Amino acid sequence: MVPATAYLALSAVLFTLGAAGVLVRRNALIIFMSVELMLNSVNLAFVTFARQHLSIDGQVIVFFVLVIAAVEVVVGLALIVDIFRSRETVDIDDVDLLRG
Amino acid sequence: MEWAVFLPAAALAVAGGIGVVAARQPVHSAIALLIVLASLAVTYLVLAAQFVAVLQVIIYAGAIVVLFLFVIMLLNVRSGEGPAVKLPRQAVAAAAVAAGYLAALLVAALGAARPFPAVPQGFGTAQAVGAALLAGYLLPFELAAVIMLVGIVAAVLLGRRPPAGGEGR
Amino acid sequence: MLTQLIFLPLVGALLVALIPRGRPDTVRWLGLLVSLAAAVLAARVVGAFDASSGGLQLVERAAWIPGLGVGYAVGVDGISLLLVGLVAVIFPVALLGSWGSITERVKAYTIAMLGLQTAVLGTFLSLDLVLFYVFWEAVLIPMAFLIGVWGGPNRRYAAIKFFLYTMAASVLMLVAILVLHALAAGQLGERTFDLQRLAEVRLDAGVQGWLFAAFALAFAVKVPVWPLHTWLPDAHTEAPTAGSVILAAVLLKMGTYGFVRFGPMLFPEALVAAAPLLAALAIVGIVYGAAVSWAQTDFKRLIAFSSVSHLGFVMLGIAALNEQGFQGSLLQMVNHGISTGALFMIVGVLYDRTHTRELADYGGVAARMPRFAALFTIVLLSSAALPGTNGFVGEFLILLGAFRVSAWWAALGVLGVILSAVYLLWAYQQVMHGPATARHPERLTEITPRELLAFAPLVALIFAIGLYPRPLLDRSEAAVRAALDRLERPAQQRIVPQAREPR
Amino acid sequence: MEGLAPAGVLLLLAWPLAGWLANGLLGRRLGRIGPGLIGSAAVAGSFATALGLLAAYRALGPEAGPIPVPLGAWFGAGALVVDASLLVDPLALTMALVVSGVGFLIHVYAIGYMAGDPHPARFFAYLNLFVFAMLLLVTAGNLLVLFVGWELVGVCSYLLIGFWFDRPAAATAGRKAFVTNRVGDAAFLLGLFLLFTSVGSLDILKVGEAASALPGGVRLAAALLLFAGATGKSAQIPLHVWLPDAMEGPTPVSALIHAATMVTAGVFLIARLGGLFLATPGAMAVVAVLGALTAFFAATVALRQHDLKRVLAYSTISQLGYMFVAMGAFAPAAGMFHLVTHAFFKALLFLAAGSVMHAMHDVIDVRRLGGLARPLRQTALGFVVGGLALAGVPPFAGFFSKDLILEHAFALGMATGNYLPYLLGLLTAFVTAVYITRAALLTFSGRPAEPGARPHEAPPVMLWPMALLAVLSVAGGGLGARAAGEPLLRFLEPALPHPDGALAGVHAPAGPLMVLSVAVAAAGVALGWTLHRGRRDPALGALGGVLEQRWYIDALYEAALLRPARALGRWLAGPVDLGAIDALVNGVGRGLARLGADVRRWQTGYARQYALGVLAGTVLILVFWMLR
Repeated sequence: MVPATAYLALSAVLFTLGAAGVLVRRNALIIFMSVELMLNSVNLAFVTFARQHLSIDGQVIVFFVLVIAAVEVVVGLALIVDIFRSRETVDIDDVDLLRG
Repeated sequence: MEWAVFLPAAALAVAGGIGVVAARQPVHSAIALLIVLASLAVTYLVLAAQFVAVLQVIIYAGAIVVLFLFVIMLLNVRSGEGPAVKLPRQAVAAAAVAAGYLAALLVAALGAARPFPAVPQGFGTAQAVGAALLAGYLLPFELAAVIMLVGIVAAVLLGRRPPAGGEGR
Repeated sequence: MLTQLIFLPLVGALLVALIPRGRPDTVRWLGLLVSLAAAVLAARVVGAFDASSGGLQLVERAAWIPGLGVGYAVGVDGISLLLVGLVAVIFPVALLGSWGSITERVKAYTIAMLGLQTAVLGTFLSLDLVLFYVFWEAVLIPMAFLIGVWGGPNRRYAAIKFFLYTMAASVLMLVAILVLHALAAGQLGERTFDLQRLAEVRLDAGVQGWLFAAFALAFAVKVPVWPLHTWLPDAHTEAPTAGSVILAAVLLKMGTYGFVRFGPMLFPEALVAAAPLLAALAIVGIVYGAAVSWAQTDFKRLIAFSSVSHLGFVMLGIAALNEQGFQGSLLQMVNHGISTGALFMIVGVLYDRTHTRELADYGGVAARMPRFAALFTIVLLSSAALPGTNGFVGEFLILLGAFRVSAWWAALGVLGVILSAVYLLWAYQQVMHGPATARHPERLTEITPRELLAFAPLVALIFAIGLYPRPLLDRSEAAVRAALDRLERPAQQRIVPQAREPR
Repeated sequence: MEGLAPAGVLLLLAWPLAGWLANGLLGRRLGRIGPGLIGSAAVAGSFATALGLLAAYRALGPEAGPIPVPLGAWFGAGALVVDASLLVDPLALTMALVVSGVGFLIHVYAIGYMAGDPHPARFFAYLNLFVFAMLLLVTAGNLLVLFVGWELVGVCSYLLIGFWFDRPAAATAGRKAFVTNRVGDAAFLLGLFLLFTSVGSLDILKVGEAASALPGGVRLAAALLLFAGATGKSAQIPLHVWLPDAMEGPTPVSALIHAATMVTAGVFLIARLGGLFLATPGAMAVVAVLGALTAFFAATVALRQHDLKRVLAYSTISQLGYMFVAMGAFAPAAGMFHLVTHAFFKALLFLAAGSVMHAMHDVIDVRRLGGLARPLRQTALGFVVGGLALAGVPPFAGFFSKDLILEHAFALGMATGNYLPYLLGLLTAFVTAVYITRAALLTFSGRPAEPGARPHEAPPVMLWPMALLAVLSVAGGGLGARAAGEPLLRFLEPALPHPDGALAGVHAPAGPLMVLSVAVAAAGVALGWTLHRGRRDPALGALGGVLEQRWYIDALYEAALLRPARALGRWLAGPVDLGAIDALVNGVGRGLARLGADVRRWQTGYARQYALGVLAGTVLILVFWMLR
């Protein structure tokens, strides 16, 4: 019987990987995929807790996360395409108009 | 028995995760992401979440990753990353923070070391999830639809080519 | 009825917003009609008001945020009634006065003015501290726009300075309101921001002092009490005519109103303790404002500093803490609104014609605009508190009230009476008298009937109040007595500080 | 009378008010001559009403006493209740008659004098307003109502001095008059406060009754504060500086406001509050001495002025000083007597001077006049009559009133040992005779200084008022002469409190004193004749220079008060307000802006860096939770 700890640890590792990807990579597409990775790790945690507490709510939340993730990807990718059109780059370090 | 499924799936997932973050080409990252998603779907099955596992495959693997691939092909970018000149110490700092984060999360995970209870009949099926979704979460469910609509509108608007000569958006 | 009065201008503003683009005259007419309708409502409030009672009347209450104890509560007493009347008169006058001088973005301008009226009325009529604070701060937004959009060349500086200065000072008041709320919750056992409930809370002297200081800072900046006055000349100078009129006539009164409304009700002992300090600052303000006024070369700046001086009188009356002082201050708030409002409109008339505010650019105007000269003379004499005009009764009562406290206060305050004649006549001579040296003599055309119409109510009030001020004084008398009763009572019932346990 | 009084007094006030409104509102539609007619008719109405009131009052017999006319409460707050009330008594009636009577003559004169002015409606509107305000002042039953009139006459004075506002000198003079008066008014106000707080009312009758019961210090302070107000209005030292400059106004204004009526308001005030002043010997000593000093000082200055109207202005100041001497010598009736005769002869002098200006196209410098006796025969005659009355030559009116004052001043000396007012008064009488002789000789005798001018006598509308005033200047002495039974003094007696204590039984030797005054006046005229015969005008050496510069008092005020005050204003406006207070405010703003600029650098624009910050923060929060 695999304990909850194992699943949570897997979730933690995946989340950290995703976070590291966001922090280190500069290609906007890869950063996006890293974000997906983080979302998935969270989903895993939700499912794990749903299993532990036998509460279906955890799984319902996953559904919502999926929805949001899908929307986010659609809008985010549209943004990336837009940026690429105007700047010919997907390096987010080149996009620093908000510098104070 | 569970271990036998979990361990390979977990190993694949971690490997895929490393692949997403470390691959030079976006295409490789996308493939690696697909691996992660698939192996997570497997673990969901073990966790008595059949419906979620199915969703995972259909939506994530089927829709989202494909979308990524489309964009990658559309833009046709290589890595897009030259040498890091703007934030030279970012990688080091990120590694340190991420390590701290992982440590904290793992400590927290260890605190949850309890065995799972037995799974009742019908837990995690499409029927169960659907019933919960349309009973207790009806309003959020509908709002999710609205959000998707907004997302679609936004994507269409952003994707439109600027009218020639106009001041644009 | 009060709720209708408060929100009528806001509803009017929404209607104005619906008018299609490119019809400025429709917008102007609707704005004027709305403000006139508000004046009619205000007149009904005055009619329904019972002058014999010193308490709050026509109170309307509703739950707003019950979980936090925030309620919607409005009511009127003799103190706020006069100011409501002033607001009701000044807004139509200001809208009429700016009829031709605002030609750009008339719709937005009208909306800002009407929104401002709602905020101001709300400030004067709120009985719930949160509601009061909301209105108090809401005043800043349209006013800052009025200065920043339709103002003079340096308008952005002035608007930002006005906004930040007065808002920064008000933030501490919010903190004090919350502290008061918390203390009240302990003592009364309920969560409330209701002014009348909070007035039952007993505060020991130290806490009272701090809370009063926080309130007083917000009020003092608004008045403005010397030395917190430097936002005023800039704001006045840059604001469009109607903005200056409203600023002087109404906004400054929010500060003095705050002292009269909240001082006796919430912080009686602190007010008594602070009175000498307030009086000292008031006297400095009177003399300082007048002296600095004399040295100005910009007409609007001159009037702005004269406001500092005049408001010093109002503060002196409040600090006297007796019936003559309070009554005089209330009356003088109205008087200053009328006289200084009219003075700014006088400058507006000249500015509309020549587009300069420098005194030196004028001269001999009286010969070209005799009717205007007569008008200016009346307003000038009213501002200089000549007997028979409105200013005199107020100043007399204030100085008498001050004299009863200390002959020195009155003796120093009387300097302001002399100096006001000095700088006002000096300005008048520069502009109106002497040979015709104005820079654009051909533009100095006689005052138009519309402008004259805008002045008419003010001139009528100048004489009406000067000759027969009793209708005003009678209506505020009971409320003033009630406020003063609160000041005298705690002296006998002073809460003994809890004896410290020996350690 | 009891029933008549309110209507009568209101009618008295209503006439000029109506005239003001008619002239002020209808204005230009009245044409050139209409405003003058309306204005004169209005004042004539007042005069007739005043005569009617007088007759009705006298019909009540000597026991009539003051008749208050309450008009209801004006305003109040707490214990303060100000009643709008008027008061009819001999004092008020006398003043009302002088104001409306002399006022009427001057209005008529002004029709001719202002015939060429483009704004007659404005002029007569102001003038009528002034008459209204002055009548309100003299009939006031409450000190605050009196103060209303007091201030209002000041405003009218300001408006009329600056009537020709396109002349900077006129505008400035008007302003100076108003501001100087304001200084006195401020003291007046403080006096009112003191009276109210100690008496509890501002009703004149009540104040008069309660005054003697007040503590001495309060009485002294109140009396001195009110007297300070009087020095402003009546141009006494130290607030006399405005009156000579006020001569920039049209001459009828100078005659009416700055000679006959308004400037006597201070004297009237002391008579009105006799109950307070006479009970306060300390204040009375100040009044007497300051009055005597002013009288002497102004007379000496008049010796060396070249502007004919200025000579008369200083003469007015000097004569007002006499009136204050009378008040200070506990002889208010004598002061009022002089007030009346002075109104006659000084108005006459001014009108004659105005006639000269009219003839000489506004030339008024005596050095440029001369030889006018021939072309301006009637005017010269009028001036000489007025001059003789001023100089105190019997049997002209001024002789009787001035002599009576000197007599009382001597009695004051006998009672208190303070002979200074008497001696200065006698000396002033001498100087007065000298300067008025000089003025008359330089203007009317000898040959014209500028032969090119062709002076012509004034029209009848100007001459008739002068003629009537000349008659009054001669016959006016009968109002107070012993031989004529002192009708005015007897009439006034019930309205004025009597001096008590030491002064009551003292009687000055009237006969010898009279002889002495006559001799002094004659000597003065003789000296003046000797000095200035044939239009000679010796400069009197260094002393003459000091006199010509008005004892340097104006210059002193300019240097010691005005300039420093103005510099103070500039200093406060510049270095203090903008340089310190506002700079502090802006400094706070700039400090915050600088802080913002520093913090801004953290905002690099690199999304990854922000993300790193977010994650690091999350770690911190996690660690914090877990360690808790």
